Amino acid sequence: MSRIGVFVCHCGENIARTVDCAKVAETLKDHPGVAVAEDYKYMCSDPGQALVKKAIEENNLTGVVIAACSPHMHEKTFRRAADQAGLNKFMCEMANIREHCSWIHEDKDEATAKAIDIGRTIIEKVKHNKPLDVIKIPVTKRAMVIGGGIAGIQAALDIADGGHEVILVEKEASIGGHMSQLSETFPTLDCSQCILTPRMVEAYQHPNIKLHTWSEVEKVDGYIGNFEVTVRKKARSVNQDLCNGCGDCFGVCPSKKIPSEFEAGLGTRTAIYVPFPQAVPNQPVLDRVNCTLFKGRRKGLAKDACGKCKEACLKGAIDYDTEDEFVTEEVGAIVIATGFKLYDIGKDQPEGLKGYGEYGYGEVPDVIDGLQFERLASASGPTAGAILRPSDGTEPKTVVFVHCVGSRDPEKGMSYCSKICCMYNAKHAMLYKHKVHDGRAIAFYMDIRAAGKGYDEFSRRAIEEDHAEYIRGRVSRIFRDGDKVKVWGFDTLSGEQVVIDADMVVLATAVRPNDGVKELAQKLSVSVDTDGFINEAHPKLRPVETNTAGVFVAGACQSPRDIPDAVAMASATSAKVLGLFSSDELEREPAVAIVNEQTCIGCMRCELVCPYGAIEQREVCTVDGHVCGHTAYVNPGVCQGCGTCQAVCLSKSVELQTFTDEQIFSEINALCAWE
Amino acid sequence: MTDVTTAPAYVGVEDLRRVARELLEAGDVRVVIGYEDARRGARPVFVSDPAETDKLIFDTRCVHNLVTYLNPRRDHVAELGKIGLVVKGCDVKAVAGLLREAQLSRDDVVLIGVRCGGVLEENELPAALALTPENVAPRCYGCDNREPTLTDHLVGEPQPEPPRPVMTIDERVAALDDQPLEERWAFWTDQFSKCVRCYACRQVCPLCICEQCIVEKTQPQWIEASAHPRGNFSWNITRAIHLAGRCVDCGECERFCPVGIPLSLLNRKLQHIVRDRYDYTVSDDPENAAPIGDYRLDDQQEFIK
Amino acid sequence: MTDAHTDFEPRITAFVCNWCTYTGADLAGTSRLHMASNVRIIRLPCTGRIDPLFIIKAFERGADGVIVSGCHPADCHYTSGNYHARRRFAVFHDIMEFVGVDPRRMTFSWVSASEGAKWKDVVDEAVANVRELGPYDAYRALAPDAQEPWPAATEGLAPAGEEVAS
Amino acid sequence: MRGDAVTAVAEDIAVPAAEAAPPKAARGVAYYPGCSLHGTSPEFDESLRAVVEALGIPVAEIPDWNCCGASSGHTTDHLLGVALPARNLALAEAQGFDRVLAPCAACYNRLASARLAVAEEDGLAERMPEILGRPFRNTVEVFNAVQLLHEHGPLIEEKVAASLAEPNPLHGVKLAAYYGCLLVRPPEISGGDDPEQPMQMDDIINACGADDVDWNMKVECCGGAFSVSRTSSVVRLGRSIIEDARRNGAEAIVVACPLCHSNLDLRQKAMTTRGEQPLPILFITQVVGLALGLPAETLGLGRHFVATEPLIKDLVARAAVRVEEEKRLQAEAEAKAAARAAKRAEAEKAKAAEAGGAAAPAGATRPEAAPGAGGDA
Amino acid sequence: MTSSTPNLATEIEAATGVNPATCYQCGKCSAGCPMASESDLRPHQVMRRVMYGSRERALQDESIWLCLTCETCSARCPNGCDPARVIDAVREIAHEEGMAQMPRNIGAFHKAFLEQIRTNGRLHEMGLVMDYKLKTGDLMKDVTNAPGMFARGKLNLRPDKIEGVTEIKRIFEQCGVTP
Repeated sequence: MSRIGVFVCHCGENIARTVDCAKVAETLKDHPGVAVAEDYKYMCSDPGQALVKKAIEENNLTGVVIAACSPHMHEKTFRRAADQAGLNKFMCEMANIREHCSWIHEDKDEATAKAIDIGRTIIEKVKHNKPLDVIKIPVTKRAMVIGGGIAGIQAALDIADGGHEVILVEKEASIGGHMSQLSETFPTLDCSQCILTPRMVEAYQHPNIKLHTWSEVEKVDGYIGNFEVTVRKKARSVNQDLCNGCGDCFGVCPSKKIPSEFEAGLGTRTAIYVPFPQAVPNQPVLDRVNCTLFKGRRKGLAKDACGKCKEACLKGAIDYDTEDEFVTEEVGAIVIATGFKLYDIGKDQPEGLKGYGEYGYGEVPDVIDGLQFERLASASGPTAGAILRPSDGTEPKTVVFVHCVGSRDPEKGMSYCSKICCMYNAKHAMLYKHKVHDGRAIAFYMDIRAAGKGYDEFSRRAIEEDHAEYIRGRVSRIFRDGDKVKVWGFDTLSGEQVVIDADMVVLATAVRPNDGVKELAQKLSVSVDTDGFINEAHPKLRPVETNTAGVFVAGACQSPRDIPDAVAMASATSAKVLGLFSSDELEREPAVAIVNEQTCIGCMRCELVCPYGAIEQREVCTVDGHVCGHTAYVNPGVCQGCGTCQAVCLSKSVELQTFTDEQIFSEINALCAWE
Repeated sequence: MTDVTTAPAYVGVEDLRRVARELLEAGDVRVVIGYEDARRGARPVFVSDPAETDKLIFDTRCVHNLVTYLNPRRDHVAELGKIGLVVKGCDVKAVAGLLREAQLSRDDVVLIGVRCGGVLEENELPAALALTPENVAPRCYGCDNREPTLTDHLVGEPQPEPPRPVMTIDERVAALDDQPLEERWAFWTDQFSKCVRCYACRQVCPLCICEQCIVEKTQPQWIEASAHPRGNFSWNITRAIHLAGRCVDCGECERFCPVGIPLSLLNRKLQHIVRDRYDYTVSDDPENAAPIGDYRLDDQQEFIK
Repeated sequence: MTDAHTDFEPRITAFVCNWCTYTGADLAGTSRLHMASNVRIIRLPCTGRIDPLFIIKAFERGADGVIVSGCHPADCHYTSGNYHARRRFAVFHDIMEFVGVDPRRMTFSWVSASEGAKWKDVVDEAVANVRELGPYDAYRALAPDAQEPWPAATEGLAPAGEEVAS
Repeated sequence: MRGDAVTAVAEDIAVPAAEAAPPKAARGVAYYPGCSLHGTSPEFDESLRAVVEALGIPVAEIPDWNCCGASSGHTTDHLLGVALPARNLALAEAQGFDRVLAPCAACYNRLASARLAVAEEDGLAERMPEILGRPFRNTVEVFNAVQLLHEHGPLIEEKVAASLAEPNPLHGVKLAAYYGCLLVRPPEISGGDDPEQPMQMDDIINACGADDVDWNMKVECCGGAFSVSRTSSVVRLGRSIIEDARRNGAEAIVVACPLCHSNLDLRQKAMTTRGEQPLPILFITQVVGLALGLPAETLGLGRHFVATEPLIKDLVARAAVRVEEEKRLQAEAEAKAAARAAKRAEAEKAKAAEAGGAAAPAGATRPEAAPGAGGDA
Repeated sequence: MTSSTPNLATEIEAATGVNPATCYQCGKCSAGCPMASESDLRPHQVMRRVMYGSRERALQDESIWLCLTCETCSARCPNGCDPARVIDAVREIAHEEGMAQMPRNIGAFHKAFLEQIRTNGRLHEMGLVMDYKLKTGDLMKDVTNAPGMFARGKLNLRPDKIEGVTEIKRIFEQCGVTP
């Protein structure tokens, strides 16, 4: 027979005013299974807790009910007390007679009666509580960072400096991301590469950082503290152990006219190449799609059509026959930092988006996007920093900058603000004016969103000091007119139509999540929002966590971010990761579901409803070891204890600890003691 | 019912026997489960000897849903070895159900589909009768699977639509719906009070797949086991809900109910509920996930404050 | 009709989720919102945990009405528990109505942690509805005997008690 | 070929299905000419009828059709703007047609918009029969001349290729397709074509052997609605269109809208500065007609204010020249071939002449090399 | 600035299903409006007036009658507010409430046009032009074209009247339109 102690708290007058606590204690004393029942003024005070502990020890209670405030208030307090008195803390429950009773009723008799019911209910529950141990999960103290842009690099560095190994996975040939393409950065106009390159090198040389470039995440298994990630290292055709980055290979490569991704199509590269001079690692990859040799092989030529790079390589580092390899990394935490790409106004669009026919679907020469302008302005760019328009290489004397192209345009499928465009447009206008003094920089904007330290001052400077002409209004049409680009706009402030014969137009196209993020999200079972950005666990209080424990998010893959934001987020994720790594084991409340393999028939309904993918099918073997069926299995590391599985289980073969059927059943039963 | 004529012999029964024989001879299956003609009517038969395949028949008396023999609760049947099973269009949906819920793997069974134009309400008749509005099994009306899908072999001629029964199940459900709440309560509690808790409904159901039924779970005992109105109510409601979006409407539960509780009305009502709310109808497609265990962000919630 | 049962005090069992409605009820308390005292709350982690059997059992044990309440869609602490619950409740609600249970005895609601006031309204409205409908004698009449079910409960519970001790 | 398939049923159409509810399906398409085609733009009507006949597409005019109200109808009253066109849809419906051909872009726009409105705005569908005083189920699809011809693009190409009796005058002429507003806006009625950069007319032009012009004013408004009441605006807007077309090398502008046509044709004098060569404005149907080799008068080409004769004469002349050129090239080729043959013969002789018949391989190959060289010449 | 009267916006929304509040005044409509240079209220400004401006100034403005209904504004609106439809509605209300300030010519044209339809069921350009000239009084306008059009068979002397004119009259009554 269970021996339960009931402790009724007056909470000063808070409860006692409307509930006759003494009577409650008295009545409950007679309830079957109750050994002691006492009331006290402040149960949560030290003497109050002492009283509880004493009672536990003296009567060796099997369970404790604290009739007081909400469990959200003091459950922890009293469970600790019980624990200290040698009673398993999960044998202690709160009966909420304050928030749910004394505070919401006036009539003392009614309130007292109700308090007694509540007490009974919880007593009956506690009778079926079981001593439980907190779940301990071992933690693999290695982290993986997916994406080697500024956010990824920052996260990796912070974690590595914290003394833990980091695997940094980058799908391109070099880390650095979009920031390495930028010329200067707002609001300080300092050179992007000057501040980024050292970080790239630091990451490369850091003893705790292992770099996988030209690689992608293939498969993710496991759960917080115990992930197993399979990484696909795409065939590079270059042996990284041998290559010394001398560059002889791309010197001799015959196919030189391949549009360079790094130069946003404004420059060219060879088939075997490093994306840019400061690339990290400074080792080339062979682009098999454009390589003459591989084109030949695809055509099925008997003899290889080329081989110049291999001949040129004195280190013998080039091997045309390498294939994708797969490495498996065991990590305890994962940071997603896959960054962004720019929306393209072309005709062909993914599901749900539309292109800009009125702006010529990107087919009008000399209409470029922001990244392309960055390359034009960059000293290391195709024009060595001279602003020359792509069509004829002349210096444009009138440049129009258009804000919100795609952004804030629900009709095109993007209703959100891309956040960074106002600032980089201002920057572009300035850079242009600094380089072309007699030129006109005209910006069409809807609103100037310059919230941030020094941001508004910066955009004002573009107008006041560099005399960029800011016109408030969206542009209706952009089309080629002879060697000019016609722009039809409207100045909503002066109320006049504006038609401009521009030499070049720069579109601030929307920031979109990078390709493949949806697939990656599925692999990590994190969710994405309607625009395809990674969802954070809570928009305010858990901004860098995801709804999968142990997976964090940093930078523009979560929503449009500028560099400071991305870096701040990255450091935040590393704080989370280091926190997670600070102990060898994770402790979790044992509020997890457990499958009864005797009765489970493996219909896997539970698997369908589990929000966390915590449930998997397990084979059941006979004694002699041959498979005789299958049942569901709940991974206690992943289960969060919602109990949805139990509600859909037809044979009640899964049981949620701390909210078992028996507990609830007896609560319901207890409630019919109403008079 | 005097003017009721006997049904013309089922064209294709020879194919049925041939297929069964070949399967057994080739050793593709160890046993074929089909129907035979017993003195009192048609009944299920297990044939393991190729020579005996001539026993096999198919006609309007073959009302049984033989898929119930594939139910995991009957693993002794599985132990006989690979099974060849004679299935009607409606039965096939039960197979799909078992596949859907991972209770069966498709290669455990060879399905011999029979084209079916509806069956009688009653199987215990000396001869197969032609279907009439009076004698047709109401569930056959509006059958959408007279050409069984999912099968390995298909025999018989394309069949005509079954006649419209005197009163369709939908009409009966509608009639109940039109009654005031109190009368519905009276009707059902009265019906349930007849229940003797023999659980025949559960035993014959091809989709009651639990090894330990909730009603046999004692800690806690959610459903009172003794046969009194309160326990009966909770049992019958629970049984029905457990089949929501799963019931294939084979009518076996009602046919086997010794006290004649109109369980098909409950089942049909649930079919309407999932159809109207979630646009879901139980089908012969094993991939077509059941509505419970699935959700849409914009599911109706007019009943929620 | 309305005052037909003024003397009668309904018994209402509420099944609520721990994160939204239970906390919302806490808020009602901290805001001292006075409400009817007829409701007894049973705390569950999530509406997803709630099995129709709970409701049936509550009626069996003499409840005149039930309340089921959890997080609003999209607010679920467990992201989708309430969506699954919503479907189960819908089916249950409809079939119970079909067999003649007055839906006004079953209140389903979404009450968030910030909706203390809404919780009060839900409670008061449910109590008013059930009071108007009167005691659920129809259901109690199903009981094997007229006796107060409490002893039945204890004896049902005793063995469990042993188990804990052992 | 779909075209032929439809011709086969051409006679069924002769007797339109009697008005009855429910109407039994009629085959082919109902034809809604609209006021302009009966009034200011008969050439559109003429050329259309000529072309559909040549292509073997059966069309039957809706008996007793009424004006669709464009554009005063809907600018004054939304309901009226829906009801007037709806009556015509109802008539076609009663005839058992499921498609109505409305060549005039304005009519098309009104009919299509009406269909859309009735389908989408609540209550309208119920009210319509009451307003019209006749049954209306909104079952008839609306499409325009461009969509019709675009559907039959392959057929047109085929026929153009086939009619090699006299050379296709359109070969290589640069035509600017002008869509204006009504064919592409609102986008819901643009019939699958891109509302900002439509191509259907361009495709048809190319199918006719002519070259479409890539220009900027395809979908800008010409001021149609104000052609009578506010000519100043019309002239301003029309000028920019004509100028852009000319700047991009167009020899004529192709339209599918009588309003656009009368604006750009009738008022072009006011739009162009003296001395400038005026740009003929052709209906798309006329273009197709020309390609199919139909006589100019059947296509009503004489009815324009900007004379089309000069262009046509010029085209015919160019075609003739082209033919001559082709002939000459062919002759040359033949001549060369003959020359080569002769050379080879000589070589043979030479070889024969050489005693010791062992032919030097080099000698053998040399004549082979010759044609290549000849080709380069 | 006169006191704002939101009820015009609600009226419009009721009539068109378009919520004028969705207009975020980006001006893209006006940037492409072919008549913007001739009218003093541009599409986005009409939207603005509908939202906040004085009802009178919205309804009594001439600009709404200068709309060509070319729908460029609606086709390019990034936020899907359909200014063209709103302007249609504003005109309608202006008309009903007798506030319409349409330029004489345009008014006359519409009037003449609708009369043509109401009496013949179809448009008779000759009649239309005559009627229009009488209404506007500028008899000389376009006369230069008339002979040319006549010669090219573009002007019919007799109107072709349809049999269903009674139906058409009914439609006009049903819609409560009297030209």
